[in-house]
Amino acid sequence: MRQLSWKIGGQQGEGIESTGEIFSAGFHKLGYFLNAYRHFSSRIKGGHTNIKVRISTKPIYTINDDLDILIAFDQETIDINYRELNKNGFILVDLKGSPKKPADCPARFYPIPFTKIAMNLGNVVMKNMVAIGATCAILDLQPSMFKPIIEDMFQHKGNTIIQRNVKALQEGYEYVQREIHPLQTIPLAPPKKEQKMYLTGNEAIGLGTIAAGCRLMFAYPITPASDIMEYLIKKLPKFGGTVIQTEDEIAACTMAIGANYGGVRAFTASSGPGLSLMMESIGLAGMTETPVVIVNTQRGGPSTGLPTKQEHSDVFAMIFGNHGEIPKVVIAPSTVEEAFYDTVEAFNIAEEYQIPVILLTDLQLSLGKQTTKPFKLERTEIRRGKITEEMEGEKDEKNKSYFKRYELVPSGISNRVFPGTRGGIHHVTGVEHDETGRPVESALNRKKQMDKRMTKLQTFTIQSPFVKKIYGEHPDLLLIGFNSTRGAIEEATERLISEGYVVNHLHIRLLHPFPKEEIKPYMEAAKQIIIIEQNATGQLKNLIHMHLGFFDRTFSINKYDGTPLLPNELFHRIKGMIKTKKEET
Amino acid sequence: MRQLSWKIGGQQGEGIESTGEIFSAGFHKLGYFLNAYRHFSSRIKGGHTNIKVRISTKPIYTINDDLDILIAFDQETIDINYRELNKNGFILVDLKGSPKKPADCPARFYPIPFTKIAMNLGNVVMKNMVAIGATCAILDLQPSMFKPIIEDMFQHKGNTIIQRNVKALQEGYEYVQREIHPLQTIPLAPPKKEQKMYLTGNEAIGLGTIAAGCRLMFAYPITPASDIMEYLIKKLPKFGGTVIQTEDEIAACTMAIGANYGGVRAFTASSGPGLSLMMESIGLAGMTETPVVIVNTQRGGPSTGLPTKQEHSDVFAMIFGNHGEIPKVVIAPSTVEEAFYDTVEAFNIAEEYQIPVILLTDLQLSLGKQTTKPFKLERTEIRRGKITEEMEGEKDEKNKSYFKRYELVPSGISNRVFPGTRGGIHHVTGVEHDETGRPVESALNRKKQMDKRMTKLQTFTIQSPFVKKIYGEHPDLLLIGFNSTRGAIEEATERLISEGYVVNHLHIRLLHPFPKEEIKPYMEAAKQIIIIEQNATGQLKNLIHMHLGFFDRTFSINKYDGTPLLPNELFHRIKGMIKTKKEET
Amino acid sequence: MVTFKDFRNQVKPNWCPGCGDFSVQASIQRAAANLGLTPENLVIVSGIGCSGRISGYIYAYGFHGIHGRSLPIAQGLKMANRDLTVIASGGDGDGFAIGLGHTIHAIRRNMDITYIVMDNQVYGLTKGQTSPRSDSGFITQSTPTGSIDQPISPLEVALASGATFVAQSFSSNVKELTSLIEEGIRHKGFSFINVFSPCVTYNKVNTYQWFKTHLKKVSDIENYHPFDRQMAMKTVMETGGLITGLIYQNKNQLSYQDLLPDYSDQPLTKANLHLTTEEFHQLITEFM
Amino acid sequence: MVTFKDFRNQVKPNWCPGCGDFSVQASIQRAAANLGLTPENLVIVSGIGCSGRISGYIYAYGFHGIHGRSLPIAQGLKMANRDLTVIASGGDGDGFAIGLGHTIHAIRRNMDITYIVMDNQVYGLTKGQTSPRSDSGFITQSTPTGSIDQPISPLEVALASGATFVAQSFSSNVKELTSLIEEGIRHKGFSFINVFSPCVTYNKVNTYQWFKTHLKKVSDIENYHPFDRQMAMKTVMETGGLITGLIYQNKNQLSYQDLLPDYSDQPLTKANLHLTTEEFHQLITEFM
Ligand SMILES: Cc1ncc(C[n+]2csc(CCOP(=O)(O)OP(=O)(O)O)c2C)c(N)n1
Ligand SMILES: Cc1ncc(C[n+]2csc(CCOP(=O)(O)OP(=O)(O)O)c2C)c(N)n1
Ligand code: SF4
Ligand code: SF4
Ligand SMILES: [Mg+2]
Ligand SMILES: [Mg+2]
Repeated sequence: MRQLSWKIGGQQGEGIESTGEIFSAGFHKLGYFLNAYRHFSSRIKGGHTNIKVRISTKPIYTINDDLDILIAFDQETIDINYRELNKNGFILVDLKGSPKKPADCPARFYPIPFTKIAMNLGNVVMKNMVAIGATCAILDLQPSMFKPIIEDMFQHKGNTIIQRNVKALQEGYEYVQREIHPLQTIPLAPPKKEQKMYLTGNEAIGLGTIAAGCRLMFAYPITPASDIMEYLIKKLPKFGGTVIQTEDEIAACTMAIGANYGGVRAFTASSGPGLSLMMESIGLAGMTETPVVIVNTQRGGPSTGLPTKQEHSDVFAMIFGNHGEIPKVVIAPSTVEEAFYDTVEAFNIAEEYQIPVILLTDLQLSLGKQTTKPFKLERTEIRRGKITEEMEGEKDEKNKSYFKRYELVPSGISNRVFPGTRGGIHHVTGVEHDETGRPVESALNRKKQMDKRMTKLQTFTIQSPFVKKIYGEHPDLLLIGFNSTRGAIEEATERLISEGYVVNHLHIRLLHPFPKEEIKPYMEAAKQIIIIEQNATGQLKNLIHMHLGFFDRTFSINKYDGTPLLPNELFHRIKGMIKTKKEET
Repeated sequence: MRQLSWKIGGQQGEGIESTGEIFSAGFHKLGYFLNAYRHFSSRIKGGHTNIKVRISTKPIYTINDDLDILIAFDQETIDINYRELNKNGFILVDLKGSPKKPADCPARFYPIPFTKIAMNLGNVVMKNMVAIGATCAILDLQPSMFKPIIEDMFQHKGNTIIQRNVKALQEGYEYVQREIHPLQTIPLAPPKKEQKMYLTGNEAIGLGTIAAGCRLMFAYPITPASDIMEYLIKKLPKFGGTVIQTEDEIAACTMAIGANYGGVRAFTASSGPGLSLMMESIGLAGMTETPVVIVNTQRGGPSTGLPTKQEHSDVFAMIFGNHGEIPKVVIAPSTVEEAFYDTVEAFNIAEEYQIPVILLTDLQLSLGKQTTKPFKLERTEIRRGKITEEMEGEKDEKNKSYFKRYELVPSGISNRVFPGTRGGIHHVTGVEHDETGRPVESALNRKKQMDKRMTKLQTFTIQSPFVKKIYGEHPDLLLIGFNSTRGAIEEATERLISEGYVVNHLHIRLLHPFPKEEIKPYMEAAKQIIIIEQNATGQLKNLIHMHLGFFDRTFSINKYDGTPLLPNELFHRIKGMIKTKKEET
Repeated sequence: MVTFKDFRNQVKPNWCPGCGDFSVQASIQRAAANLGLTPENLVIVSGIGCSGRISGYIYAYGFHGIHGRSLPIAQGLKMANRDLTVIASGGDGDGFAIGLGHTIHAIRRNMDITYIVMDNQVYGLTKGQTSPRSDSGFITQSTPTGSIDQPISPLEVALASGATFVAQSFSSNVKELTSLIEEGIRHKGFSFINVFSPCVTYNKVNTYQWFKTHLKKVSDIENYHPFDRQMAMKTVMETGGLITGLIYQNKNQLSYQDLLPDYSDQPLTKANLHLTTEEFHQLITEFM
Repeated sequence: MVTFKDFRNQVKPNWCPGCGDFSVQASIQRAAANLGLTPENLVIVSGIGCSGRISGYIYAYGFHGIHGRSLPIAQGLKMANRDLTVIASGGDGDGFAIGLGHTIHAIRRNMDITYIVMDNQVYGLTKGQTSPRSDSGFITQSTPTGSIDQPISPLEVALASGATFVAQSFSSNVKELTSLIEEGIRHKGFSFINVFSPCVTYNKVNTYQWFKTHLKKVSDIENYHPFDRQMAMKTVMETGGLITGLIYQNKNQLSYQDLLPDYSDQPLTKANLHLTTEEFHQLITEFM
């Protein structure tokens, strides 16, 4: 097999998450490409949780709909997940609790005494290792491949624990080999050997901030953003910086603004509710032309909504949520790799244009794990924009000068200067102001300063504001998406192409300012355009309508039930909508 | 003359505001139609301020560009305002400070010892009365017409003060009659006698809330919304209710939500910064289907911006500002009269649809004063929507039932029930929930509840979602605006028509859900469409593009310098843009 | 007769086994029964957090709001219907981090509601970050080398803010807690009750055992009487706040409802919304 | 030598004649001069209100933020550049209404900044509504029959929140105020200074004259020493907070900056942003 889909499920608190970690770490070390997604709920212990890991010999950007092996620690896991199983799939279920195979389940069904074996070895949590061992038997792999990972993971718990876990692994393996006859193994094709990283979008963002020279993060915990602060609090002190957990999101955002004003790259990260609270602060950053980067890891809304579920419903709020009008950039990466590089760019854009930049991800990208090419420091750069260093300050009492922080220059981008700099004294205010930052209410000044600010992004764009996969000049279909649906759209596209359709795919990275001129030709060329997004109102579709129209040719695929959009599902939904006849060949 | 434009200007704290009050009260009592707008700045004492009062024999919805009489207490007032004066206009300026007439000023220029006369009478503030008296002389009116108003206004200060003020009035009148020769008076045509009200938009909103049966207001002071709370704190206690000044806008909005949940009509009012802070709460109202009315009196943004200036830059933030997707209604009245009736409707819609409703006004409408037909209680109604009263509660321990507060009914609108009602127990949460309000994360339930909520407004509209003035079936021009530009657009339209253009005018009241189907035919019929709004990015234009396109025919007139858009100014800007030839007749 | 069973519902709490919040739930149910309340006249308003789930676990009206805003919602509700018994509740993050401003302003306003904080000195629901109540040195996901902020003292802050009812208890002591909740509900004004409610998953320092050895009852302190604000403050300072019982009560201060001029005696929610023609006329005449 | 004139600019304040804020401005300028600060190393961060305008009236870097958020901005700034002298400032509405949560959390965090509240017991800029500092019974636009909320006690709340430096002064007493600001700036940690700064336009009760007859200096209280937190609290309670001077100081508590592990000694703003290949390699190896 070139790819395998494996899932483990049970109750929250049973160690499902770390089992998924160990399992995928093993295949990562072997050199496979992985993609993992965790289904969990908003409670600490109890409640069904599962992790699905997809293993492949080539790059993948999404989990998929199918399942080859399901490890179930309880009946609930079977009932919730068995429909995903392939005909030849396996259910390995804990014997405890007398599990039953659903009547309409074609997969193979093997109750295995996971708990019993683990208990015999001294601790019930080791049933996880037993399950990994059992999986090895089915994949015809030596369980010893997990030994170094177990050693690494349990290092701090001492040798005995390590040995017991290795034992549990072995016994799971042996049990299957011994008890299941005939055992039809499903061996994986060998992987390509090359260096890879395996990490979540949030970890990539964390790495990106460090590479960008960011030294301060201010944040308030919230799912699914908290990981970023938890990662950075371990790393930033090594670079003299830190993470401050604030009293709320308003403090987080305004502190980040204060730090940026002080001359340090600083940011905050949150999710929907936190972003709603930051709207006033974002306006302040825009008005005072203070750079600030804000990460929004989208989750299910509205309100507290579905905190542990996937959604894309904050697009308009990110672009238009603050009162009044400011220049602002919204970037939406779609892979872990993009998350890293886009984070660095977010800091560059924020400083170059002296504006708030929102890095918009979604739960699937932020918490899901992906194999990716190793990030390259050389591919990043640090561009801080116009900063005035030490100057000849007017020292003479009569002639104290103010620095023209908001000088009316044609580009709209005036020089910044950091407090502490001689000759740079100026005033900063969220009130309309003149070139030195003094509050001024005159109509003339107002218009000039407003135009100045809005000019900054008049011609703004980024390198590849969208990712494109172009398969034809006049395609039957143009698929447009953003964020983590990329993998699903790519795979659906491939299947459509294999069925003879000509399909192009644009994945938007720059949501605002919207790259309308660049996108237009692709839309004009397409017979039918399907805009794919995980929200109910079609926010990207509305954005496209607003900038470009194409009302007659645009169709929407929306999903807003909290689960990720998967390749097969998407393929079938697209097929059901195709209006154009495919090109006869 | 059928109309007169009068302005008084000086330093803040000099009593300019109350002088404007008295002056317009006099003409209101005589039966004229008035419109007044105050230019002021964000400070308490000092800084130029002025009030412009337009007096007419027919209804008017805006001040205008011209000026007949300018009362100036200082040179600054002349310098700032003289360009507005008509050729035959008057400048009556305080002699004190040796005022100078600008070289290019064609108006008549009369220095008058306002201060001196007032000082002689014992108090410098009475220069205001002197000025009103002087105005009377020019208009050939008896100053005694102001006596009852002075009596009313200074009642609490005692008889002596009243008499002195009447004296000041008289002396101003006499001074002009005595000293100015020849005095070319400009007498006003007599008014139509009918009952009228003269009040600000904020006062109309305050009245509207009481008429709507609202009994609680929760608010945090902010310009230009504070008047609403200051009006209501004087009135609501008479109806058993009150206004609570909260610690911030988040508390204001969530308290209003709590009160509505409790079964009382309650609301909050604020401006841009406050609205930005309420975004999370608005999402809560949407998700929990709790009615709440929020008034946003727009002012100059972004951030603190221009707190005392006119702008329309919160349209998109009001429609799309909260994270996640909720049903919501945004209504924008354009006259004081509409402000009253729309406020009542806002409460009705909020309760009928169980949603947050935003009443969007602007500074000019909220603070400007307008003559209007007396409001009629009979024209209002109170519709509270589906409310379940007392029920047979399950009293048996085993069988305790939960009320299906979020029952999946086809309209999406389930029955509400207030705490305290027997048999109505249920749970309310901003987390996704089932029919009884229990938090549930399942994909199936999610989709159903999301659809339920979004269904509520699927076919929503209001009576006249826009005000229309239709002068032709295939007009050269269609002008579209919203909020307080209505008067300016109407007057510009009249002038264009008098020059032979065929012009229609739509003034949008329902900004969201946008009445696209209703508007479409009017847009299709027009050769050129000009969208007029006081912001920099063209928010209404973008909304129209998003819903309807018409990219080829839509043009924008934007103003964002903080001053109101005036009829002549608008007329000239429109003329400069007209692409279509006018119909030959 | 009502019993605590009347306040039970069929929902199984999703708290971790052993979580302190179970006993807080039970204590509210018992207190409500002891006071003879009926479920339909009781409303539990809660914030977001593990603790915030409590509004769904009691058979009564429940409003699970947004993080940190349970108090404004509860106050709005109380204003709407003064006849309801309103209990606001939530975690220490909810009430002392994001919601701290509301907490203090609610105390100042002194509406007749009862506020119960489930204080586990950590953020439970977001998986174990420091809270404003975490001890300095406390190690969490967000402070791997130990917290360096000074923890907030709920009792000191409540007293300093002019609270008219301040109590503290421990979720293991259901009896004390129940009776404090009863007293809080009976108190005519804002009742602030801080409850040490251990998080067995993320707080391995302030455990049941830890509290058992560190807490002292004010009733065991000689000459302590809870009507002396200065004594209360002094005792809280001296004990580092590790005391339980009724710390302070001021029975003389009128509640917000009672001070409000012309505030309807009847619940506002029962009011007739319609103006008479005369009332309306009077209102508009001002502008004519 | 620097003098207070070095901190003057050409901007004419738009405060009403007689406003208490003028003297606060002068005191900051004098204190800065007395300490030998240079304008470019001083930053005044302010909130929104009449008081908030102060950042534009002193020749130094100034940041006039949004209502209630001067402290988070100031703290972010201080983290960025520990060498700057950062003064946060604003009104009583700014710091005790909308910003109250931040005020207390800033106190807990104890960063080395100085916070000056211009307390006029009213909302000036929005034209005279009650503030959390208004006396009960105070009549304003928003409370025509008199405020019914209990006023907040800044000193009690600051002490209860664990402040390491608490002072209070009166804007008429420029000498005392100047020296308190100096001490506050010198204090290694968060310095909280509440200043009675009369609003001559909207507060006709708490006037200059009123304060003159009601305020007492702690230096005139026998045996008062400002290093005893309990004594400070007791005195504040007994005097209703109508005292001026240094109320409390704790010199032993380290500031946030000093407690923060591995926090760069150099201002972070001077740090090299670029990682070495090795540093980067080490970071990504974890995921390989
Ligand atoms: C505005 C906002 N910010 C952050 C969150 C995420 N969040 C949910 S609960 C919580 C804190 C939980 O701690 P606490 O209030 O002490 O309750 P506990 O879980 O410990 O009972 C946070 C930060 C949120 N829901 N809303
Ligand atoms: C979010 C927000 N809400 C409300 C306002 C309006 N506002 C400006 S200043 C102010 C309060 C002023 O009182 P205070 O802080 O005591 O300052 P003072 O003017 O008395 O010096 C308010 C409510 C605002 N600018 N921003
Ligand atoms: S995480 Fe802690 S607070 Fe949350 S339910 Fe578990 S024990 Fe209780
Ligand atoms: S209104 Fe009051 S606080 Fe504001 S400037 Fe005038 S006197 Fe000062
Ligand atoms: Mg907690
Ligand atoms: Mg004030």
